[in-house]
Amino acid sequence: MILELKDYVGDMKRCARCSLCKWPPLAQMKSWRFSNNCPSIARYNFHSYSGGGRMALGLALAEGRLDEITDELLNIVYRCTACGACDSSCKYNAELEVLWPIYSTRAHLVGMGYLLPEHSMIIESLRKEDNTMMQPKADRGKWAEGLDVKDLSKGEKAEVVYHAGCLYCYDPELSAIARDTVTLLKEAGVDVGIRGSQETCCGSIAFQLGFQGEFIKFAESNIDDWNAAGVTEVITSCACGFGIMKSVYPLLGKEMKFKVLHITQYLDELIKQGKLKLSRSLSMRVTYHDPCNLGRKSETYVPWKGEEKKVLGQFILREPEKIVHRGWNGIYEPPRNIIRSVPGIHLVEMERIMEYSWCCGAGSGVKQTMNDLALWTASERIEEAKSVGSEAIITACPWCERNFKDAITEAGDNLMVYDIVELVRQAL
Amino acid sequence: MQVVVCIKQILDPEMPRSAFKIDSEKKRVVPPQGIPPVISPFDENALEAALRIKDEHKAKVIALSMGNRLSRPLLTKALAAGADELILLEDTVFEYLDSFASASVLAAAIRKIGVADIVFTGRQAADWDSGITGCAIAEELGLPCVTIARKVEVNRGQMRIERVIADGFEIVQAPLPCVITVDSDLGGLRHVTLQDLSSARKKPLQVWKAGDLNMSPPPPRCELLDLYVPKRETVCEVINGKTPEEAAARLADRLREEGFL
Amino acid sequence: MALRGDIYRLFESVVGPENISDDPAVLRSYMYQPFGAKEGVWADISPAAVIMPSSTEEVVAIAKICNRYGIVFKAMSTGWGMHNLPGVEGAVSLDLRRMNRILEIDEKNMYAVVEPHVICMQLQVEAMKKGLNCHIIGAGSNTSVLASATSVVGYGPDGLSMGFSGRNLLGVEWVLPTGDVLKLGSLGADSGWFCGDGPGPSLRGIMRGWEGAWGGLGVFTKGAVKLFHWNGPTELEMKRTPPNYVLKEPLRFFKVSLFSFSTIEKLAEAALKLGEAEIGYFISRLSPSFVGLQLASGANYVATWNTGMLQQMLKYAFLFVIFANSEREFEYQQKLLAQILEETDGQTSPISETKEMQEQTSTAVIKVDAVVRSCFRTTGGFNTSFGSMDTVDLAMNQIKAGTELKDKYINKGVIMDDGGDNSATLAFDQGHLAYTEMLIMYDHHDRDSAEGACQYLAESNQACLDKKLGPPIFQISQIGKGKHGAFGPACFNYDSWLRKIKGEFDPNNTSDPTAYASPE
Amino acid sequence: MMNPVREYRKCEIADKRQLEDIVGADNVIDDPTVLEEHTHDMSFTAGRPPVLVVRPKQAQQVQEIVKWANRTLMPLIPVSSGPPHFKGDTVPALGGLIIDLSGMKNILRIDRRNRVAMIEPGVTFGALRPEIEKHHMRLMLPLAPRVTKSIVGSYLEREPILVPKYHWDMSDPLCCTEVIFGTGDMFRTGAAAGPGTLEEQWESGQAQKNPLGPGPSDLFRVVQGAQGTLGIVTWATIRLELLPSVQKLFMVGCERVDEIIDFVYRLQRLKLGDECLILDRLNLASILEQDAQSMEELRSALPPYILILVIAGYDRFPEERVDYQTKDIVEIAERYGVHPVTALPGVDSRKLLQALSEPSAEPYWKLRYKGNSADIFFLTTLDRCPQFVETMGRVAGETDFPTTSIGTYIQPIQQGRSCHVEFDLAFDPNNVMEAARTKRTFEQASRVLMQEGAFFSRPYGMWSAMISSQYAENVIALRKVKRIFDPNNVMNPGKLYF
Repeated sequence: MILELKDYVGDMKRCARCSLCKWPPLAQMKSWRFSNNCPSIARYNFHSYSGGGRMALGLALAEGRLDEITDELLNIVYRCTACGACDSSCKYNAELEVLWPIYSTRAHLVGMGYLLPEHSMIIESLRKEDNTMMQPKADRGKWAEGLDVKDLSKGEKAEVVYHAGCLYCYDPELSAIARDTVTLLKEAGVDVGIRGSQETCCGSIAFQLGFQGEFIKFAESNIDDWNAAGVTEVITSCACGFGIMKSVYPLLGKEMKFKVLHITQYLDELIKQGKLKLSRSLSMRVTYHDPCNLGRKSETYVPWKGEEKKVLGQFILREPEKIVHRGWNGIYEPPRNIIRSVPGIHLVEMERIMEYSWCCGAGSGVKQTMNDLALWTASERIEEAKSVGSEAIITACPWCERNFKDAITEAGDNLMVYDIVELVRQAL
Repeated sequence: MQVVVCIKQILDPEMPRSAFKIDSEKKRVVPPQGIPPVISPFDENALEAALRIKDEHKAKVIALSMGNRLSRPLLTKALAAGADELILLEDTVFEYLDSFASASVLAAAIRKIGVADIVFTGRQAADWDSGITGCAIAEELGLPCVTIARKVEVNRGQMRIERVIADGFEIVQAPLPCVITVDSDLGGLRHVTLQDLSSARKKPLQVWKAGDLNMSPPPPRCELLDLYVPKRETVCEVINGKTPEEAAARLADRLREEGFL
Repeated sequence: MALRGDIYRLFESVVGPENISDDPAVLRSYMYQPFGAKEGVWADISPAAVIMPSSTEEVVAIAKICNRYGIVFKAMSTGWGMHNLPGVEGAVSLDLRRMNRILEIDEKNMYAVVEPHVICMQLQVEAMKKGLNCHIIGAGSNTSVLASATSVVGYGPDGLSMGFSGRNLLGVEWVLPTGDVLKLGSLGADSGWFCGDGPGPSLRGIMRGWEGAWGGLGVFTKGAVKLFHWNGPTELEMKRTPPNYVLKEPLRFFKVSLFSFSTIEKLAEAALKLGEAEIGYFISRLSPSFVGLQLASGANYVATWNTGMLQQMLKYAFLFVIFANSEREFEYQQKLLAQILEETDGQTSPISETKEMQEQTSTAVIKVDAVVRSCFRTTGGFNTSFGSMDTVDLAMNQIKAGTELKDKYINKGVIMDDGGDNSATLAFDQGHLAYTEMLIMYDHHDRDSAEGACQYLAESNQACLDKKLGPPIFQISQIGKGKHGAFGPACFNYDSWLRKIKGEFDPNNTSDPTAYASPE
Repeated sequence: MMNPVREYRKCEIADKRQLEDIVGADNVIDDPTVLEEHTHDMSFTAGRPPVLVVRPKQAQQVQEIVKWANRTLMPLIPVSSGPPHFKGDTVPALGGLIIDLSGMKNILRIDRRNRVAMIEPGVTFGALRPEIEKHHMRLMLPLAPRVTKSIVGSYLEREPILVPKYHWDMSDPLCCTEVIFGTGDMFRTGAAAGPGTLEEQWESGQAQKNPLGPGPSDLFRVVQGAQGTLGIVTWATIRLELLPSVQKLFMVGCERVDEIIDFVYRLQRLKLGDECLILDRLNLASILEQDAQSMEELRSALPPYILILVIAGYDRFPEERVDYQTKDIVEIAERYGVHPVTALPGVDSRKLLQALSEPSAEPYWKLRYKGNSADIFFLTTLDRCPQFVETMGRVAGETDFPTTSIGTYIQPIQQGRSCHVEFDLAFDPNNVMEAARTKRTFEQASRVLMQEGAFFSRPYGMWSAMISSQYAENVIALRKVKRIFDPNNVMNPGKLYF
């Protein structure tokens, strides 16, 4: 099993409670207004709702010091988008895992049967319908109806499989983007196929909510299916799917005979190769929102297994040396390259970007089950986008897009939201 | 009418194989992290049976579960599905009991409840699959017991039960009160919505400890000698043939050779 | 000890249900604190509830309820350290996180008015937009500006040019333990925030002293702190250089150097001379261990340490930073620096001239963002000792005494071998005052180590008494009861005056007396 | 809870005997002429004659006197400076004993290494300055203090010093004190508190430099500004600075104060220059000239306001320091459209530099123009100075006080965060009408200035009453402080809010 709370006792014990997890990396802070990095502590304020607070609770659970599992404990654990900002902010100083103890705490609670009913519903939908949207399995392929594309589930063969993901499949407003994506790929001459109604969830939400048993089933079956389909590349335009496939799938120990790419990487390459020519000018001042799962959470996680040795008296030396990912190697440049290659567009950066990007608020089931938190988090980002004079916010994940759109509608705002694929389609 | 349903919290029998771990020293299954426990599926059938009775008659359904560190979010599902009350028999001494001890605790609780026209249990728990507890409860309470029911009806103070047998079913009639163990053929537990879950929060939930029952569980009557995961060895042999028919014929020969046919 | 339901509801009516909790999970997370001198990370005493007021009015209302019902309260800002927790059962914690506004930056008169939860980094980035900078304490820019100015110590190595938090304080709004609001100095006269003293005797005199009342005398809800000129760009651009973020462009008229000396006396001499020459932006002793940990991963550090190179190069060293306002000034300062180094045989350490070190240290001295890396990363547990402030010579004698004592514990293996002399800090107020702390790292989950650290701290405090080295920074660590009992008798019984002050200003002993004193 | 109220108490023979036992017969004075001298000062404060003047020579004697006063409830009025006094704080409100500390004039220690001196309260600026200079250091002076002014007294009153960059905190340059509280308890503040005797502390490298503490108390801060109502300081340590080896004087003349404010802000912000102050022409003339006649002459040649700025060079590359600062300042001045000059017509630069670095020659400069001066002083920020200057002029117009008799002094303090503003109303004390008009002007201007936000941080005389109502919470708090340190209210009763 991947998520075991006991594996993180060392990290949790060495949390300095310094609160670095509550801010962007200090040297990167640019203003008071946007000086939070964690939606959860920013919204709920109790220390418990921070990376450090959750480490403290995880440790208490692991050491059996918390007997009573209260609703508030579940709130603390789950009112968090698992965006990983705390983790990046901690690691430049302390080299501790923060996000994985949060996942593991969830898995621990799930194992004890402490779940939020709302989450059980999502998992039930996953079990029964292979998606997290509580929609019938049979409708999964509907988004691609009428689209002239190979269907690998019907035995057709293609070099590349496009994995649309639950949200693109079922959200009628967004599935046009999935169609656009396939069209774009085909126009660029890519031999692409889909899995139609046989496509299943990537398991990301199950993993993030701590239902790792469910996650493993989906991840293993996806790997098996893609291996069996003989594709060389899996492309997805869902950052959540990409993140989990890149960072966690490899931990299952199954051979993956394919490369996982996010659509932005692929398009960036196609544009560079001249296979896609963006010629239409879009005169717009835009900003780019880094989806957590495309950015800091897309680095392949390397669990540390080894021995903690004491040297120099009390110095705790990890042998072998721990590999520390700070989220610095996420997919940051490809989407920006694409935006910059659109004629007439002016890309301005927000204050919190890349590995210390502010989350959109949708992640980790929050959008489906705690929409109030999701919308509040999004509204903070919208404020930030507006503060740099941006007319539109570009993102590369359907969850971010859905959530921003909902928040803008709710606020009656006029900021535009585009997926990067939409932008490219418009610029062709 | 008052109906009691015994529901058991068990480890998910459908967990990925890699997650199934045994502590061979303690002879126990290690609860996996990240895989929630479930209500034993046959017990869900039993609950459904009770709810169907409730649908037809004005019955009060009391769900009863026993163990240590029971999962409230899991077991309140019974309330969400329609049970009127949930009683948790929760105590450290209630952990790791054998079927007979379990039955005596459950029976004590049913006695404490006072009135139980029907007691439902699953035909067996999906973890140990012993299938003893229901009958043993009946024994303890001195009630008639009908096992492996696929359909239950209350008719003029009598139970009419369709009972699964190897080649079909038989119809049994029993007086009230009685104990009935339920089979999956009865049908799955009804769908529970989020609204049901939130309204379940308002229903009564009681926790009884051993002291509340004025008892301590009797010593085990079964001894667990060993617990291990059987080693599975698979040898794969590919049988070829020029035509599908030839391959099939060869396969049949091979299977006969091994004594499978 | 749980709070009575009716009292809980009174608090709730003040802050709203979202901002109060007595849930065991919430309380648990508040009880986690890594740098107590004891085994483990959990405080013994749980607050009865955590309350998050958002305004002075709410703090007042809470204090009044506490007085009426005999509930002890204890306020915290960022909450780092055991001393933030109540030391008595049944007390409520006031988490001031929601009071986090920068109310004003007066560019001309060079001060900022802040609420308790504004951290140094927030103030710095906003101040820099106006060409100003703020003093940041050695613990890092993740700490509250107001807390170090009103409540706890307040030294930072940029104090060479930007003073000491406790002396940088101007007007203050102070909710007394009784719930009465006191506005000190010019603030009380509606004249502005520019002065915290008078009219007549200065009530700052009973407010914090040298080390602060640690939350034992009410709550400071707003305060004005001095800002200083910043000659750099209004926004500092960073780049990633593992393990840290460093300045993308070097600053103009800015130079950092590590100087090493043959003896500790020469180091002291140089610090004194630099101080009175009125040059420099920042000065701090940096131990070999501190520097090494800044630069390397754990394994790298151990390997480097074992070569002995760090210890040899940085035995008696300090980091000195010039940050001038003009080229002329820059040259003048460098000229003085060179002269003083010549007189004291100071050598520029070769490692300080590397590009990496220049980038790292320039960022670290401005942002003070990497303290955890050197202090907590190695063992998890950290504490500090000695730390009385007066002269450079006193600092040197504290270093000598501290090193000797630490060696004993290092030899026992109960604290980390950081070379013994792991002292940070040096002169400030342009050389008029000086300060040092002896850092120790230990494993607070290891009984022997935790007990060893505790013994060391007790013994170091005793050494301060025996060797007349001034009262230490953290007397009997942070949790001690009767905190001032040990040093009171040696210092004109100041503890008895604290008790009198407490008696007059907190007759019901409502503001947690643990780290301060109880009424007489 | 009420604080005790003291009343006039006669001196019995036994009282005198007991005091003679403490300080010796020579040091207990009941000569009516001496007592009479203490019933008034140069201010408008009225008082009652003291019953005795005692002159302790040691801290222990002071302590015994205070304990005695607590037993007998005899009011005590500590005085450390020689006359003339100006602020009324040493005029007994209820008689009592004058504790004349001027005889405690030992310079206990001068420490060049740590730039600090330890002195008794009777040590005057005049006496200490040469001693300090021998060690190549200098004292931080207020503007031309009178030669008899006690340094400890001045610093305890938070008088502003001339070099704002050395004024980090309002309490500077005062460091540690030894104080006998009104209870009769001896205490040492700051690092001096211990552990260890002074000698032991010196041995461990200390120099009683850190004013803060011990622990969470800064009791020196409550004694400071208390006008002798909480305790008596028997020695203090003070910060010293290096003695300049070169000094260069700049002046900027202007018609209105607002023309130079931004320039001063910039200099303070960059910590450029040393002494920095603004005088109007009357005050500048008063400092430079001895008699009214020459003052009038000089004044007529001067611009209305003059910014005075000194750049110093010390031990290391002094010329270079002056040079770079001069160049930087000149550049900045250009940006702000002001023109620093090294000489103004009629102003002898050397004389002015000298006047800034030593006590006033006799007669004291504030007395030179008309024989007396009623000073209104308060704190504010530099940007508000022009407004207050205008207000002062307006009130003077209303009360027919000649604006030509108002001297103005603006002293940036706290490194430029605030400033001391002083209006010196010169008048002829022998002219009853003029004195009455001055008093009226003084009172009205004080009131109006306060209403407009002037902060009377050192509330002497009538100001204390003005403030009491405005600072109700602070006054309540201060009365608590008083109960702690002087529960019997024997220390200078009737002053401040007590």
